[in-house]
Amino acid sequence: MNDMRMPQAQTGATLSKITARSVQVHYGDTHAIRDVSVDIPDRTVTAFIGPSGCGKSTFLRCLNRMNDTIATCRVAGEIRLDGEDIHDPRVDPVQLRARVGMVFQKPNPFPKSIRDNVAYGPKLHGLAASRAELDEIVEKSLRRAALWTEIKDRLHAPGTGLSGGQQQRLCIARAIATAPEVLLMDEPCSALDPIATAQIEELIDELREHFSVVIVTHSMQQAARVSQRTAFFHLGELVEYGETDAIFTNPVDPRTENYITGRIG
Amino acid sequence: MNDMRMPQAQTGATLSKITARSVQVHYGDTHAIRDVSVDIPDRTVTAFIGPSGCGKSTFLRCLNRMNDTIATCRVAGEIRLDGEDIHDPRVDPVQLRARVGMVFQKPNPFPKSIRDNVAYGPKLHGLAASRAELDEIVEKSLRRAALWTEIKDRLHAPGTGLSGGQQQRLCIARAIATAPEVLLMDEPCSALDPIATAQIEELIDELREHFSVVIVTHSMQQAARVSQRTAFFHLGELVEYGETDAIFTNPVDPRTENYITGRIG
Amino acid sequence: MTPHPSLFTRDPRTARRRAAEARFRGFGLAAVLIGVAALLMLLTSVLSSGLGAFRQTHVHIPVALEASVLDPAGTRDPEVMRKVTTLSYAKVIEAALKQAVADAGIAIDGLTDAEIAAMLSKEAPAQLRAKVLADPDLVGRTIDASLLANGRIDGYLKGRVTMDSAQLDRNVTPGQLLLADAMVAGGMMSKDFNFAFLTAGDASDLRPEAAGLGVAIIGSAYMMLIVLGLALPLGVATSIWLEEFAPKNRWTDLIEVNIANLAAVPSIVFGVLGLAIFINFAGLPQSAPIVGGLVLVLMTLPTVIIATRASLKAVPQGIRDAALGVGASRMQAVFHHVLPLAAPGILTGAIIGLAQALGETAPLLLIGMVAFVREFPAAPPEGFFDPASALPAQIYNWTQRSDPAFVERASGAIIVLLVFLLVMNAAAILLRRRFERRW
Amino acid sequence: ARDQVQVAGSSTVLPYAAIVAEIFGENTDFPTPVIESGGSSAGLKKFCEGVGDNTIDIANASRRIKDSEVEACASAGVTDIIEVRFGYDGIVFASDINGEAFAFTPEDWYRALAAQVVVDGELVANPATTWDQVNPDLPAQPIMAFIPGTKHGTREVFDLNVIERGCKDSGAEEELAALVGDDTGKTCTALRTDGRAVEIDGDYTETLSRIASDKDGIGVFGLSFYENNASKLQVATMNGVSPSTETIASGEYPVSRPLFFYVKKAHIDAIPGLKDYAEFFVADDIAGPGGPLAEYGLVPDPELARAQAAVADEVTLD
Amino acid sequence: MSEFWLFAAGLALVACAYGLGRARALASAGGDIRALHSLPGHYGWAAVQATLGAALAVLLLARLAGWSGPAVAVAMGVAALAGLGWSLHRGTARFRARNAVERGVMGFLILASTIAIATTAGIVLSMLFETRNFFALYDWRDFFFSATWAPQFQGDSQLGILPLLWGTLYISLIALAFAVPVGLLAAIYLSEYAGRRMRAVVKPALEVLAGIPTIVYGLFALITVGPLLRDWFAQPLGLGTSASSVMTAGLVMGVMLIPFVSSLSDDIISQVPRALHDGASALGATRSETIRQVILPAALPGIVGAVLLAASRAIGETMIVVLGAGAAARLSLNPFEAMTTITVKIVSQLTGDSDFAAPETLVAFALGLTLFVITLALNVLALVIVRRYREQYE
Ligand SMILES: Nc1ncnc2c1ncn2[C@@H]1O[C@H](COP(=O)(O)OP(=O)(O)OP(=O)(O)O)[C@@H](O)[C@H]1O
Ligand SMILES: Nc1ncnc2c1ncn2[C@@H]1O[C@H](COP(=O)(O)OP(=O)(O)OP(=O)(O)O)[C@@H](O)[C@H]1O
Ligand SMILES: [Mg+2]
Ligand SMILES: [Mg+2]
Ligand SMILES: O=P([O-])([O-])[O-]
Repeated sequence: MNDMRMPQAQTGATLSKITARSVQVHYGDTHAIRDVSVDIPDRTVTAFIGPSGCGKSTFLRCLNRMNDTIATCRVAGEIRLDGEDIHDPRVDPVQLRARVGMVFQKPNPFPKSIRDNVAYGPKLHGLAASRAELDEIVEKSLRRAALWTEIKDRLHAPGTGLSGGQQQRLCIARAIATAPEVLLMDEPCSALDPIATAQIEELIDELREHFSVVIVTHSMQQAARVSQRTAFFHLGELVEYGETDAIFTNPVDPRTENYITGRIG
Repeated sequence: MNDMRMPQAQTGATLSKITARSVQVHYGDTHAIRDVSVDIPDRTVTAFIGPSGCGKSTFLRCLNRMNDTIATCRVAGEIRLDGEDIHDPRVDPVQLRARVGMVFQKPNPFPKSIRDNVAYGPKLHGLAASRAELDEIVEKSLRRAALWTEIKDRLHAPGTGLSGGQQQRLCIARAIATAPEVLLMDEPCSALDPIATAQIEELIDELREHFSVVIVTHSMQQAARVSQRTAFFHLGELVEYGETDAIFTNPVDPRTENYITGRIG
Repeated sequence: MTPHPSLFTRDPRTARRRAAEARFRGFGLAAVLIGVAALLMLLTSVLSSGLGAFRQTHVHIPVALEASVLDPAGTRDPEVMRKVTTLSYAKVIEAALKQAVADAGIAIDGLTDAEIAAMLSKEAPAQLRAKVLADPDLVGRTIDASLLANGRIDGYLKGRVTMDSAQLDRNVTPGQLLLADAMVAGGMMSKDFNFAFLTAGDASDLRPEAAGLGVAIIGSAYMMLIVLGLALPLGVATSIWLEEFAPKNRWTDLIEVNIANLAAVPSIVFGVLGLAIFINFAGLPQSAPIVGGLVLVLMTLPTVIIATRASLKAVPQGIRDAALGVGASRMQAVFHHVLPLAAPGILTGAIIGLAQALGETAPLLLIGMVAFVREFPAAPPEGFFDPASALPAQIYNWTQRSDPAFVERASGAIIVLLVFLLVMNAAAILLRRRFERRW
Repeated sequence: ARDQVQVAGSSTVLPYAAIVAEIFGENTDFPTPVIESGGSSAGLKKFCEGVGDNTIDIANASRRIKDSEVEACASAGVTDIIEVRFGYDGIVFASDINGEAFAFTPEDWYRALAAQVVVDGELVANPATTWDQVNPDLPAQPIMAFIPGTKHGTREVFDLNVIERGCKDSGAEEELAALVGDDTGKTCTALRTDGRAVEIDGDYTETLSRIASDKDGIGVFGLSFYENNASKLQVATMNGVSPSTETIASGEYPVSRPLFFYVKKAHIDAIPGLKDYAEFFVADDIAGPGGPLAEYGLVPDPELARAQAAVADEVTLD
Repeated sequence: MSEFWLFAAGLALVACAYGLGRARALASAGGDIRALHSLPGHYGWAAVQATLGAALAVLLLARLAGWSGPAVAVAMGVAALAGLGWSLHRGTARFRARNAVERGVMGFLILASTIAIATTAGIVLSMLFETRNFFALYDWRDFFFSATWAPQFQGDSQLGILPLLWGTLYISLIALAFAVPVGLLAAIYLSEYAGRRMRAVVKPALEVLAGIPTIVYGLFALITVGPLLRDWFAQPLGLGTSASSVMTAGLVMGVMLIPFVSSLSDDIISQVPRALHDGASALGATRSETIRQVILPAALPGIVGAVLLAASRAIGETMIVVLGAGAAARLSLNPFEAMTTITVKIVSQLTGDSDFAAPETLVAFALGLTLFVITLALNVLALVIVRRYREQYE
């Protein structure tokens, strides 16, 4: 029931970038994700929706193995990136995370300057040959995250001294600066005003040309605007997954319908 | 221009709960709030809107002197609660904060159990005469914050192990448990799904019967739904302040109009 | 778009970074191992040379307590019998030992009476005297006494003294060693657990076999009570004020630097200060645990303060904000939320500070606690003002003694000190583990 | 009021004082006195802190009290001081038991350790590296001397009775006088700093450990210390005399120092047992030949009777 | 025994005060704690404070006036009761008990802080006076600029601080060069890599290193490390034949200092919020990169504190230096030569055999004061550097 595999044909031209099979996640005794199988296509924006606490963040964190860092968290099941099992012992989570970037639900800038926050990833992966190139990457990332104009005079001010929404955009800039193939974004616009939200949505759309984006959002409108595919989670289960239009106009599962129409939460 | 005082008559039956006069806030060299004067009526929901980084949180934190804790932050101007200057040396900020509660933009639960998080305030202020009474307050607060059903079996689990939205609601529960006269809420629904948001909005409406609520929000719809008065901030200035209906249907300042219609951010 | 490299093959850069990671981790492990290896090495050397101190050679012989010698007045009144000195008891014991040796049919060529008598410790008469004075009715009877053997004989049984070294040694002869062998064979001499090492007072160079740590243990315990009771609260209070309440200005900077600098003041200077303030100015007595404790408090304060401040600094601001936001006062925010989170660091400061205080000798040198003390201090609080020694002072003292038997005892004392330290810190270590739980 | 005698001072005197205190405590109704070590100077300083319960009653010293110290005492109100000399401490030279035997003269030590020596009428840095270069009769063993550091009073005795004497005996003093003028004393006692004369700031046990880790070393010890460790050390003769309580008492063996204790007269009435302890200390049974102190290695004072009289009559320094 | 009973009576009175203060407040509020300004416990503590405060004030007064004896105890008792009575009088529901208690606690915090200042003042004063005496007897230029340290009993000593200063810096530097990397790496390993169980065992174990008496380290240096370094390094390299050396003392001291760096740093590193970790790992940083580039900078002030503490111990240590590096004051670059430190000479001159008014003894105070000033300068420097760094990063 939680199985939402896609026959290759169904996804059209795009291939599955990530395939998850019977993923189970436990936090100690809490069963947070129950047997979720899902295929996330390449060059597509996939939205995860569902009531608060249903396991969206947890599942998202499975995709780049960020749950490894939580001691009580146990993940079972199979997740493949480009067909390769990410839990294979040969896989280096570092390499995986370089390819699958992430923006966290709570903005977590480093206690460094704004510039250093953004430059950190590119430096790590040797993406800039020179200082000038690095500066360019920093500027470009900040521009794309719609933060540049606000902070271009304070590049050396600490990133922790920004407003909530600014921190959120800083974290987006930091994530895209490393040019990941898949970008996982956990409510990236929750602290943003409509204009900034629109700019980030534009960015997401732009990213889709080359990359996959998975976005968790509570805004049905946002999901409808930016995503091609939508997954609806409820109480740790993946209830429905399909083309965004279909989900919003013609949900199969009554729970999906109830959620979309605002009847369950 | 930033002066948005209300002649008493204009507010109808309600009195000004909080009056701010020429408030200026600096963070080091950054001038974050420029000469803001505003009257916040009693038993009303006031919404602060404005683009990210415009100073909403900063101004909100002025109202219960939370900015005292930031070393670089300097606040000038006069703020009165029930006509009493909150910066008067005779004023105990502790008492002030007991009367003016706050929900922060970033959820910050204590690293304690969920129950202890909510029970902390009531214990502090001696609101419960017995353990049973305390348990009652905890349950009631969690119910009102729409969290009870989800976590009633995990009351002794750590509050930091909750999902983003759950943490946010926990912080709301914690704040209302002390029954403050004024409740400052900094984007309290940013991580919540529509249902949970509706429940919190209901709560806010309920609170309005006895208390004042000031809410920062990025959602124009939310502002329109829950608030009676709306203030629009831009680049540290208070651009426009008035009845919510008026602001949304008939803004005076072109910047307000541009923001509401999605043209500036 | 270029096809993505497989996750299963490491790209060269990641491989390099992984190697760096492995190296770094290796360095970390190596560092831990270096520390642990050094500890094991030190512990082995201390244990191997010190465990012997916990066993002591005793001579078990029947002793006839001549009434005519021990209670010439015949009153059986301890007050009167006190007049009889250890010299008389020594004679009684000598006779008993000679008798016992003869009875056992042991005959060693060329062994003089004096040499036979010297098989026993000079403490033995005192032991017997104490026993008789405690129970005067023993006089006139023959009792089975267990008497301390001389330190060299004890050393022989422990392998420190050999026939060869006895040849050269002025204090023992090979004949005595042969007698010791015979007595061991005859069941008259054996090594037993050395309770006296933990309970007796110090002894002079003439009787190393009788030296014990009782007074030093009590002295150290008293001082640690004072240090724990004062340094921890004062240190934590100072840190809280500086970190949470004090305005951040020149003055507080000055105080901060000052405290850090106090840590660098050689410990003996605290002794100079203690002598000047506590003894000469305040008129407290010499050699007393109260003065030692207070000096150590001053010496430990900086350690506790530095550790506590560092930990308080590391508590995220959000916690304080959250508490203030529900109407807690700053004081309440600190005591309810910040302190518990900083507790591990505070406890580490306490552990290290106490370790330092427990092991420090130099300041005690100037306030009279590096001393020969045999009388036990009274129970607290009066006992805080009585002369006492301290474990590190005793160790320092014993390492300077000329009799080689003290080498073993000094190492034994170090073992006791370490056990003392572990017992004292156990609570802090356990508590720290609890607080270390990450939520 | 305090009911326990408190003593502080010389670490050389400490073992003797401890032996006395132990027997005193055992056989009298007084509590065992508390004996601090820490050095003669430190002890005298405490002694001169003043009169009263929280000051000490007796200072042990391995040297005579100096005039400046008497003055300091007086200015703090400590005026009546009873001086008691109860014996001597012999200073011996000893090396590893399994090494070569040595027969020294002060001259050998001077030639081996002087910083500068006169060679062909010129002052040059001491070139000697082995003992046989100093004196052909000595073994060809590298020079490595563990001498007391400048904190120890023993060093003063060593400087005066060995080095300066050697300087005189060898005739170097006159040669030096010709070269450097009046300042011969200082040039005589300046010791080499190239690592062959190792100063020991610790105590005799440290010297013993150093010899254990460097078998070529020759160390300076107190007689009692040597006697307790005779199975590890062999002692060298000085001027052909082997050190023993007898040869030192007779003055044949040249290197020794007197041992004193000083009693605060003002305390005698206030502190129970103070006078008894002092009398007990110098009693023939204790400090005389054959007594426990001599057994431990003290060289009994030939004029012990004078000490006994001084205590009995409470004779103070003038 | 009477002292004991007095103490017990005091405790009982305090307990009473707490109970009465609390009860009085509750009674005035009709048993409803909501009607109170503060929590009932605050009223109790306020009463305790008033009681104790009155008694201690009397004690202080008596001390200053030089009175003693049972009269003082009685006066204290009376004052305590008066204090209690007054606090009960004012302790009604409207009384701001929490504020009063917090003022009291704050007073205690400030008082505690002044102890550190008073100690410093005491140390400086106790050394200043004797230092002045020293410089009256000995030329300060010779003290500060002479390269010879050679005290003599006959007087006429050369007391130049330079060789001692050099030895102090050299030995401390070697000790820190060993202890800081080892301690820091150990801290990182324990907090980031090691399992809970390993950490629970190893951390206290390493702390034992701080508790081993320094004489053990000294003997370890003298008997084991010294000859080892001489036979394996100094002699083959032609750097001398001395078993005591700066290197020996430095390394052994380094071992002792490991826990100072490791335990304190470990606590600070563990306190860095998890979110920072996650932020870096999500960018594809390895653990070591996260630690070096994000965690360590965030934990830096605490780590600097730990290192300063270790440095302080290194500077203040005697026994290891005496046994490991010897007592010879020498200016040399060769780490395999014997040298000594200021602290060692402070101890030896202070406990030595020269007359206590002689420059040879008084020099200890001048050495102490100089060392104090130098370490003060080092601490100021450290503070300035940390501030600069923090400005950049926060
Ligand atoms: N602690 C601080 N130190 C320095 N500057 C700060 C600090 N906090 C906020 N600022 C700056 O002050 C301005 C106002 O910030 P504020 O947090 O009030 O914005 P906001 O309106 O709440 O924005 P958002 O909707 O993004 O939360 C911003 O430019 C921000 O960068
Ligand atoms: N670290 C943790 N320890 C224990 N339980 C956790 C932890 N993190 C999340 N959970 C629980 O797992 C469930 C799923 O949490 P998750 O964070 O995935 O929810 P979410 O869908 O992201 O919700 P939200 O929209 O509120 O962020 C919740 O019930 C939550 O309480
Ligand atoms: Mg989430
Ligand atoms: Mg904000
Ligand atoms: O401790 P001394 O004074 O005898 O060297």
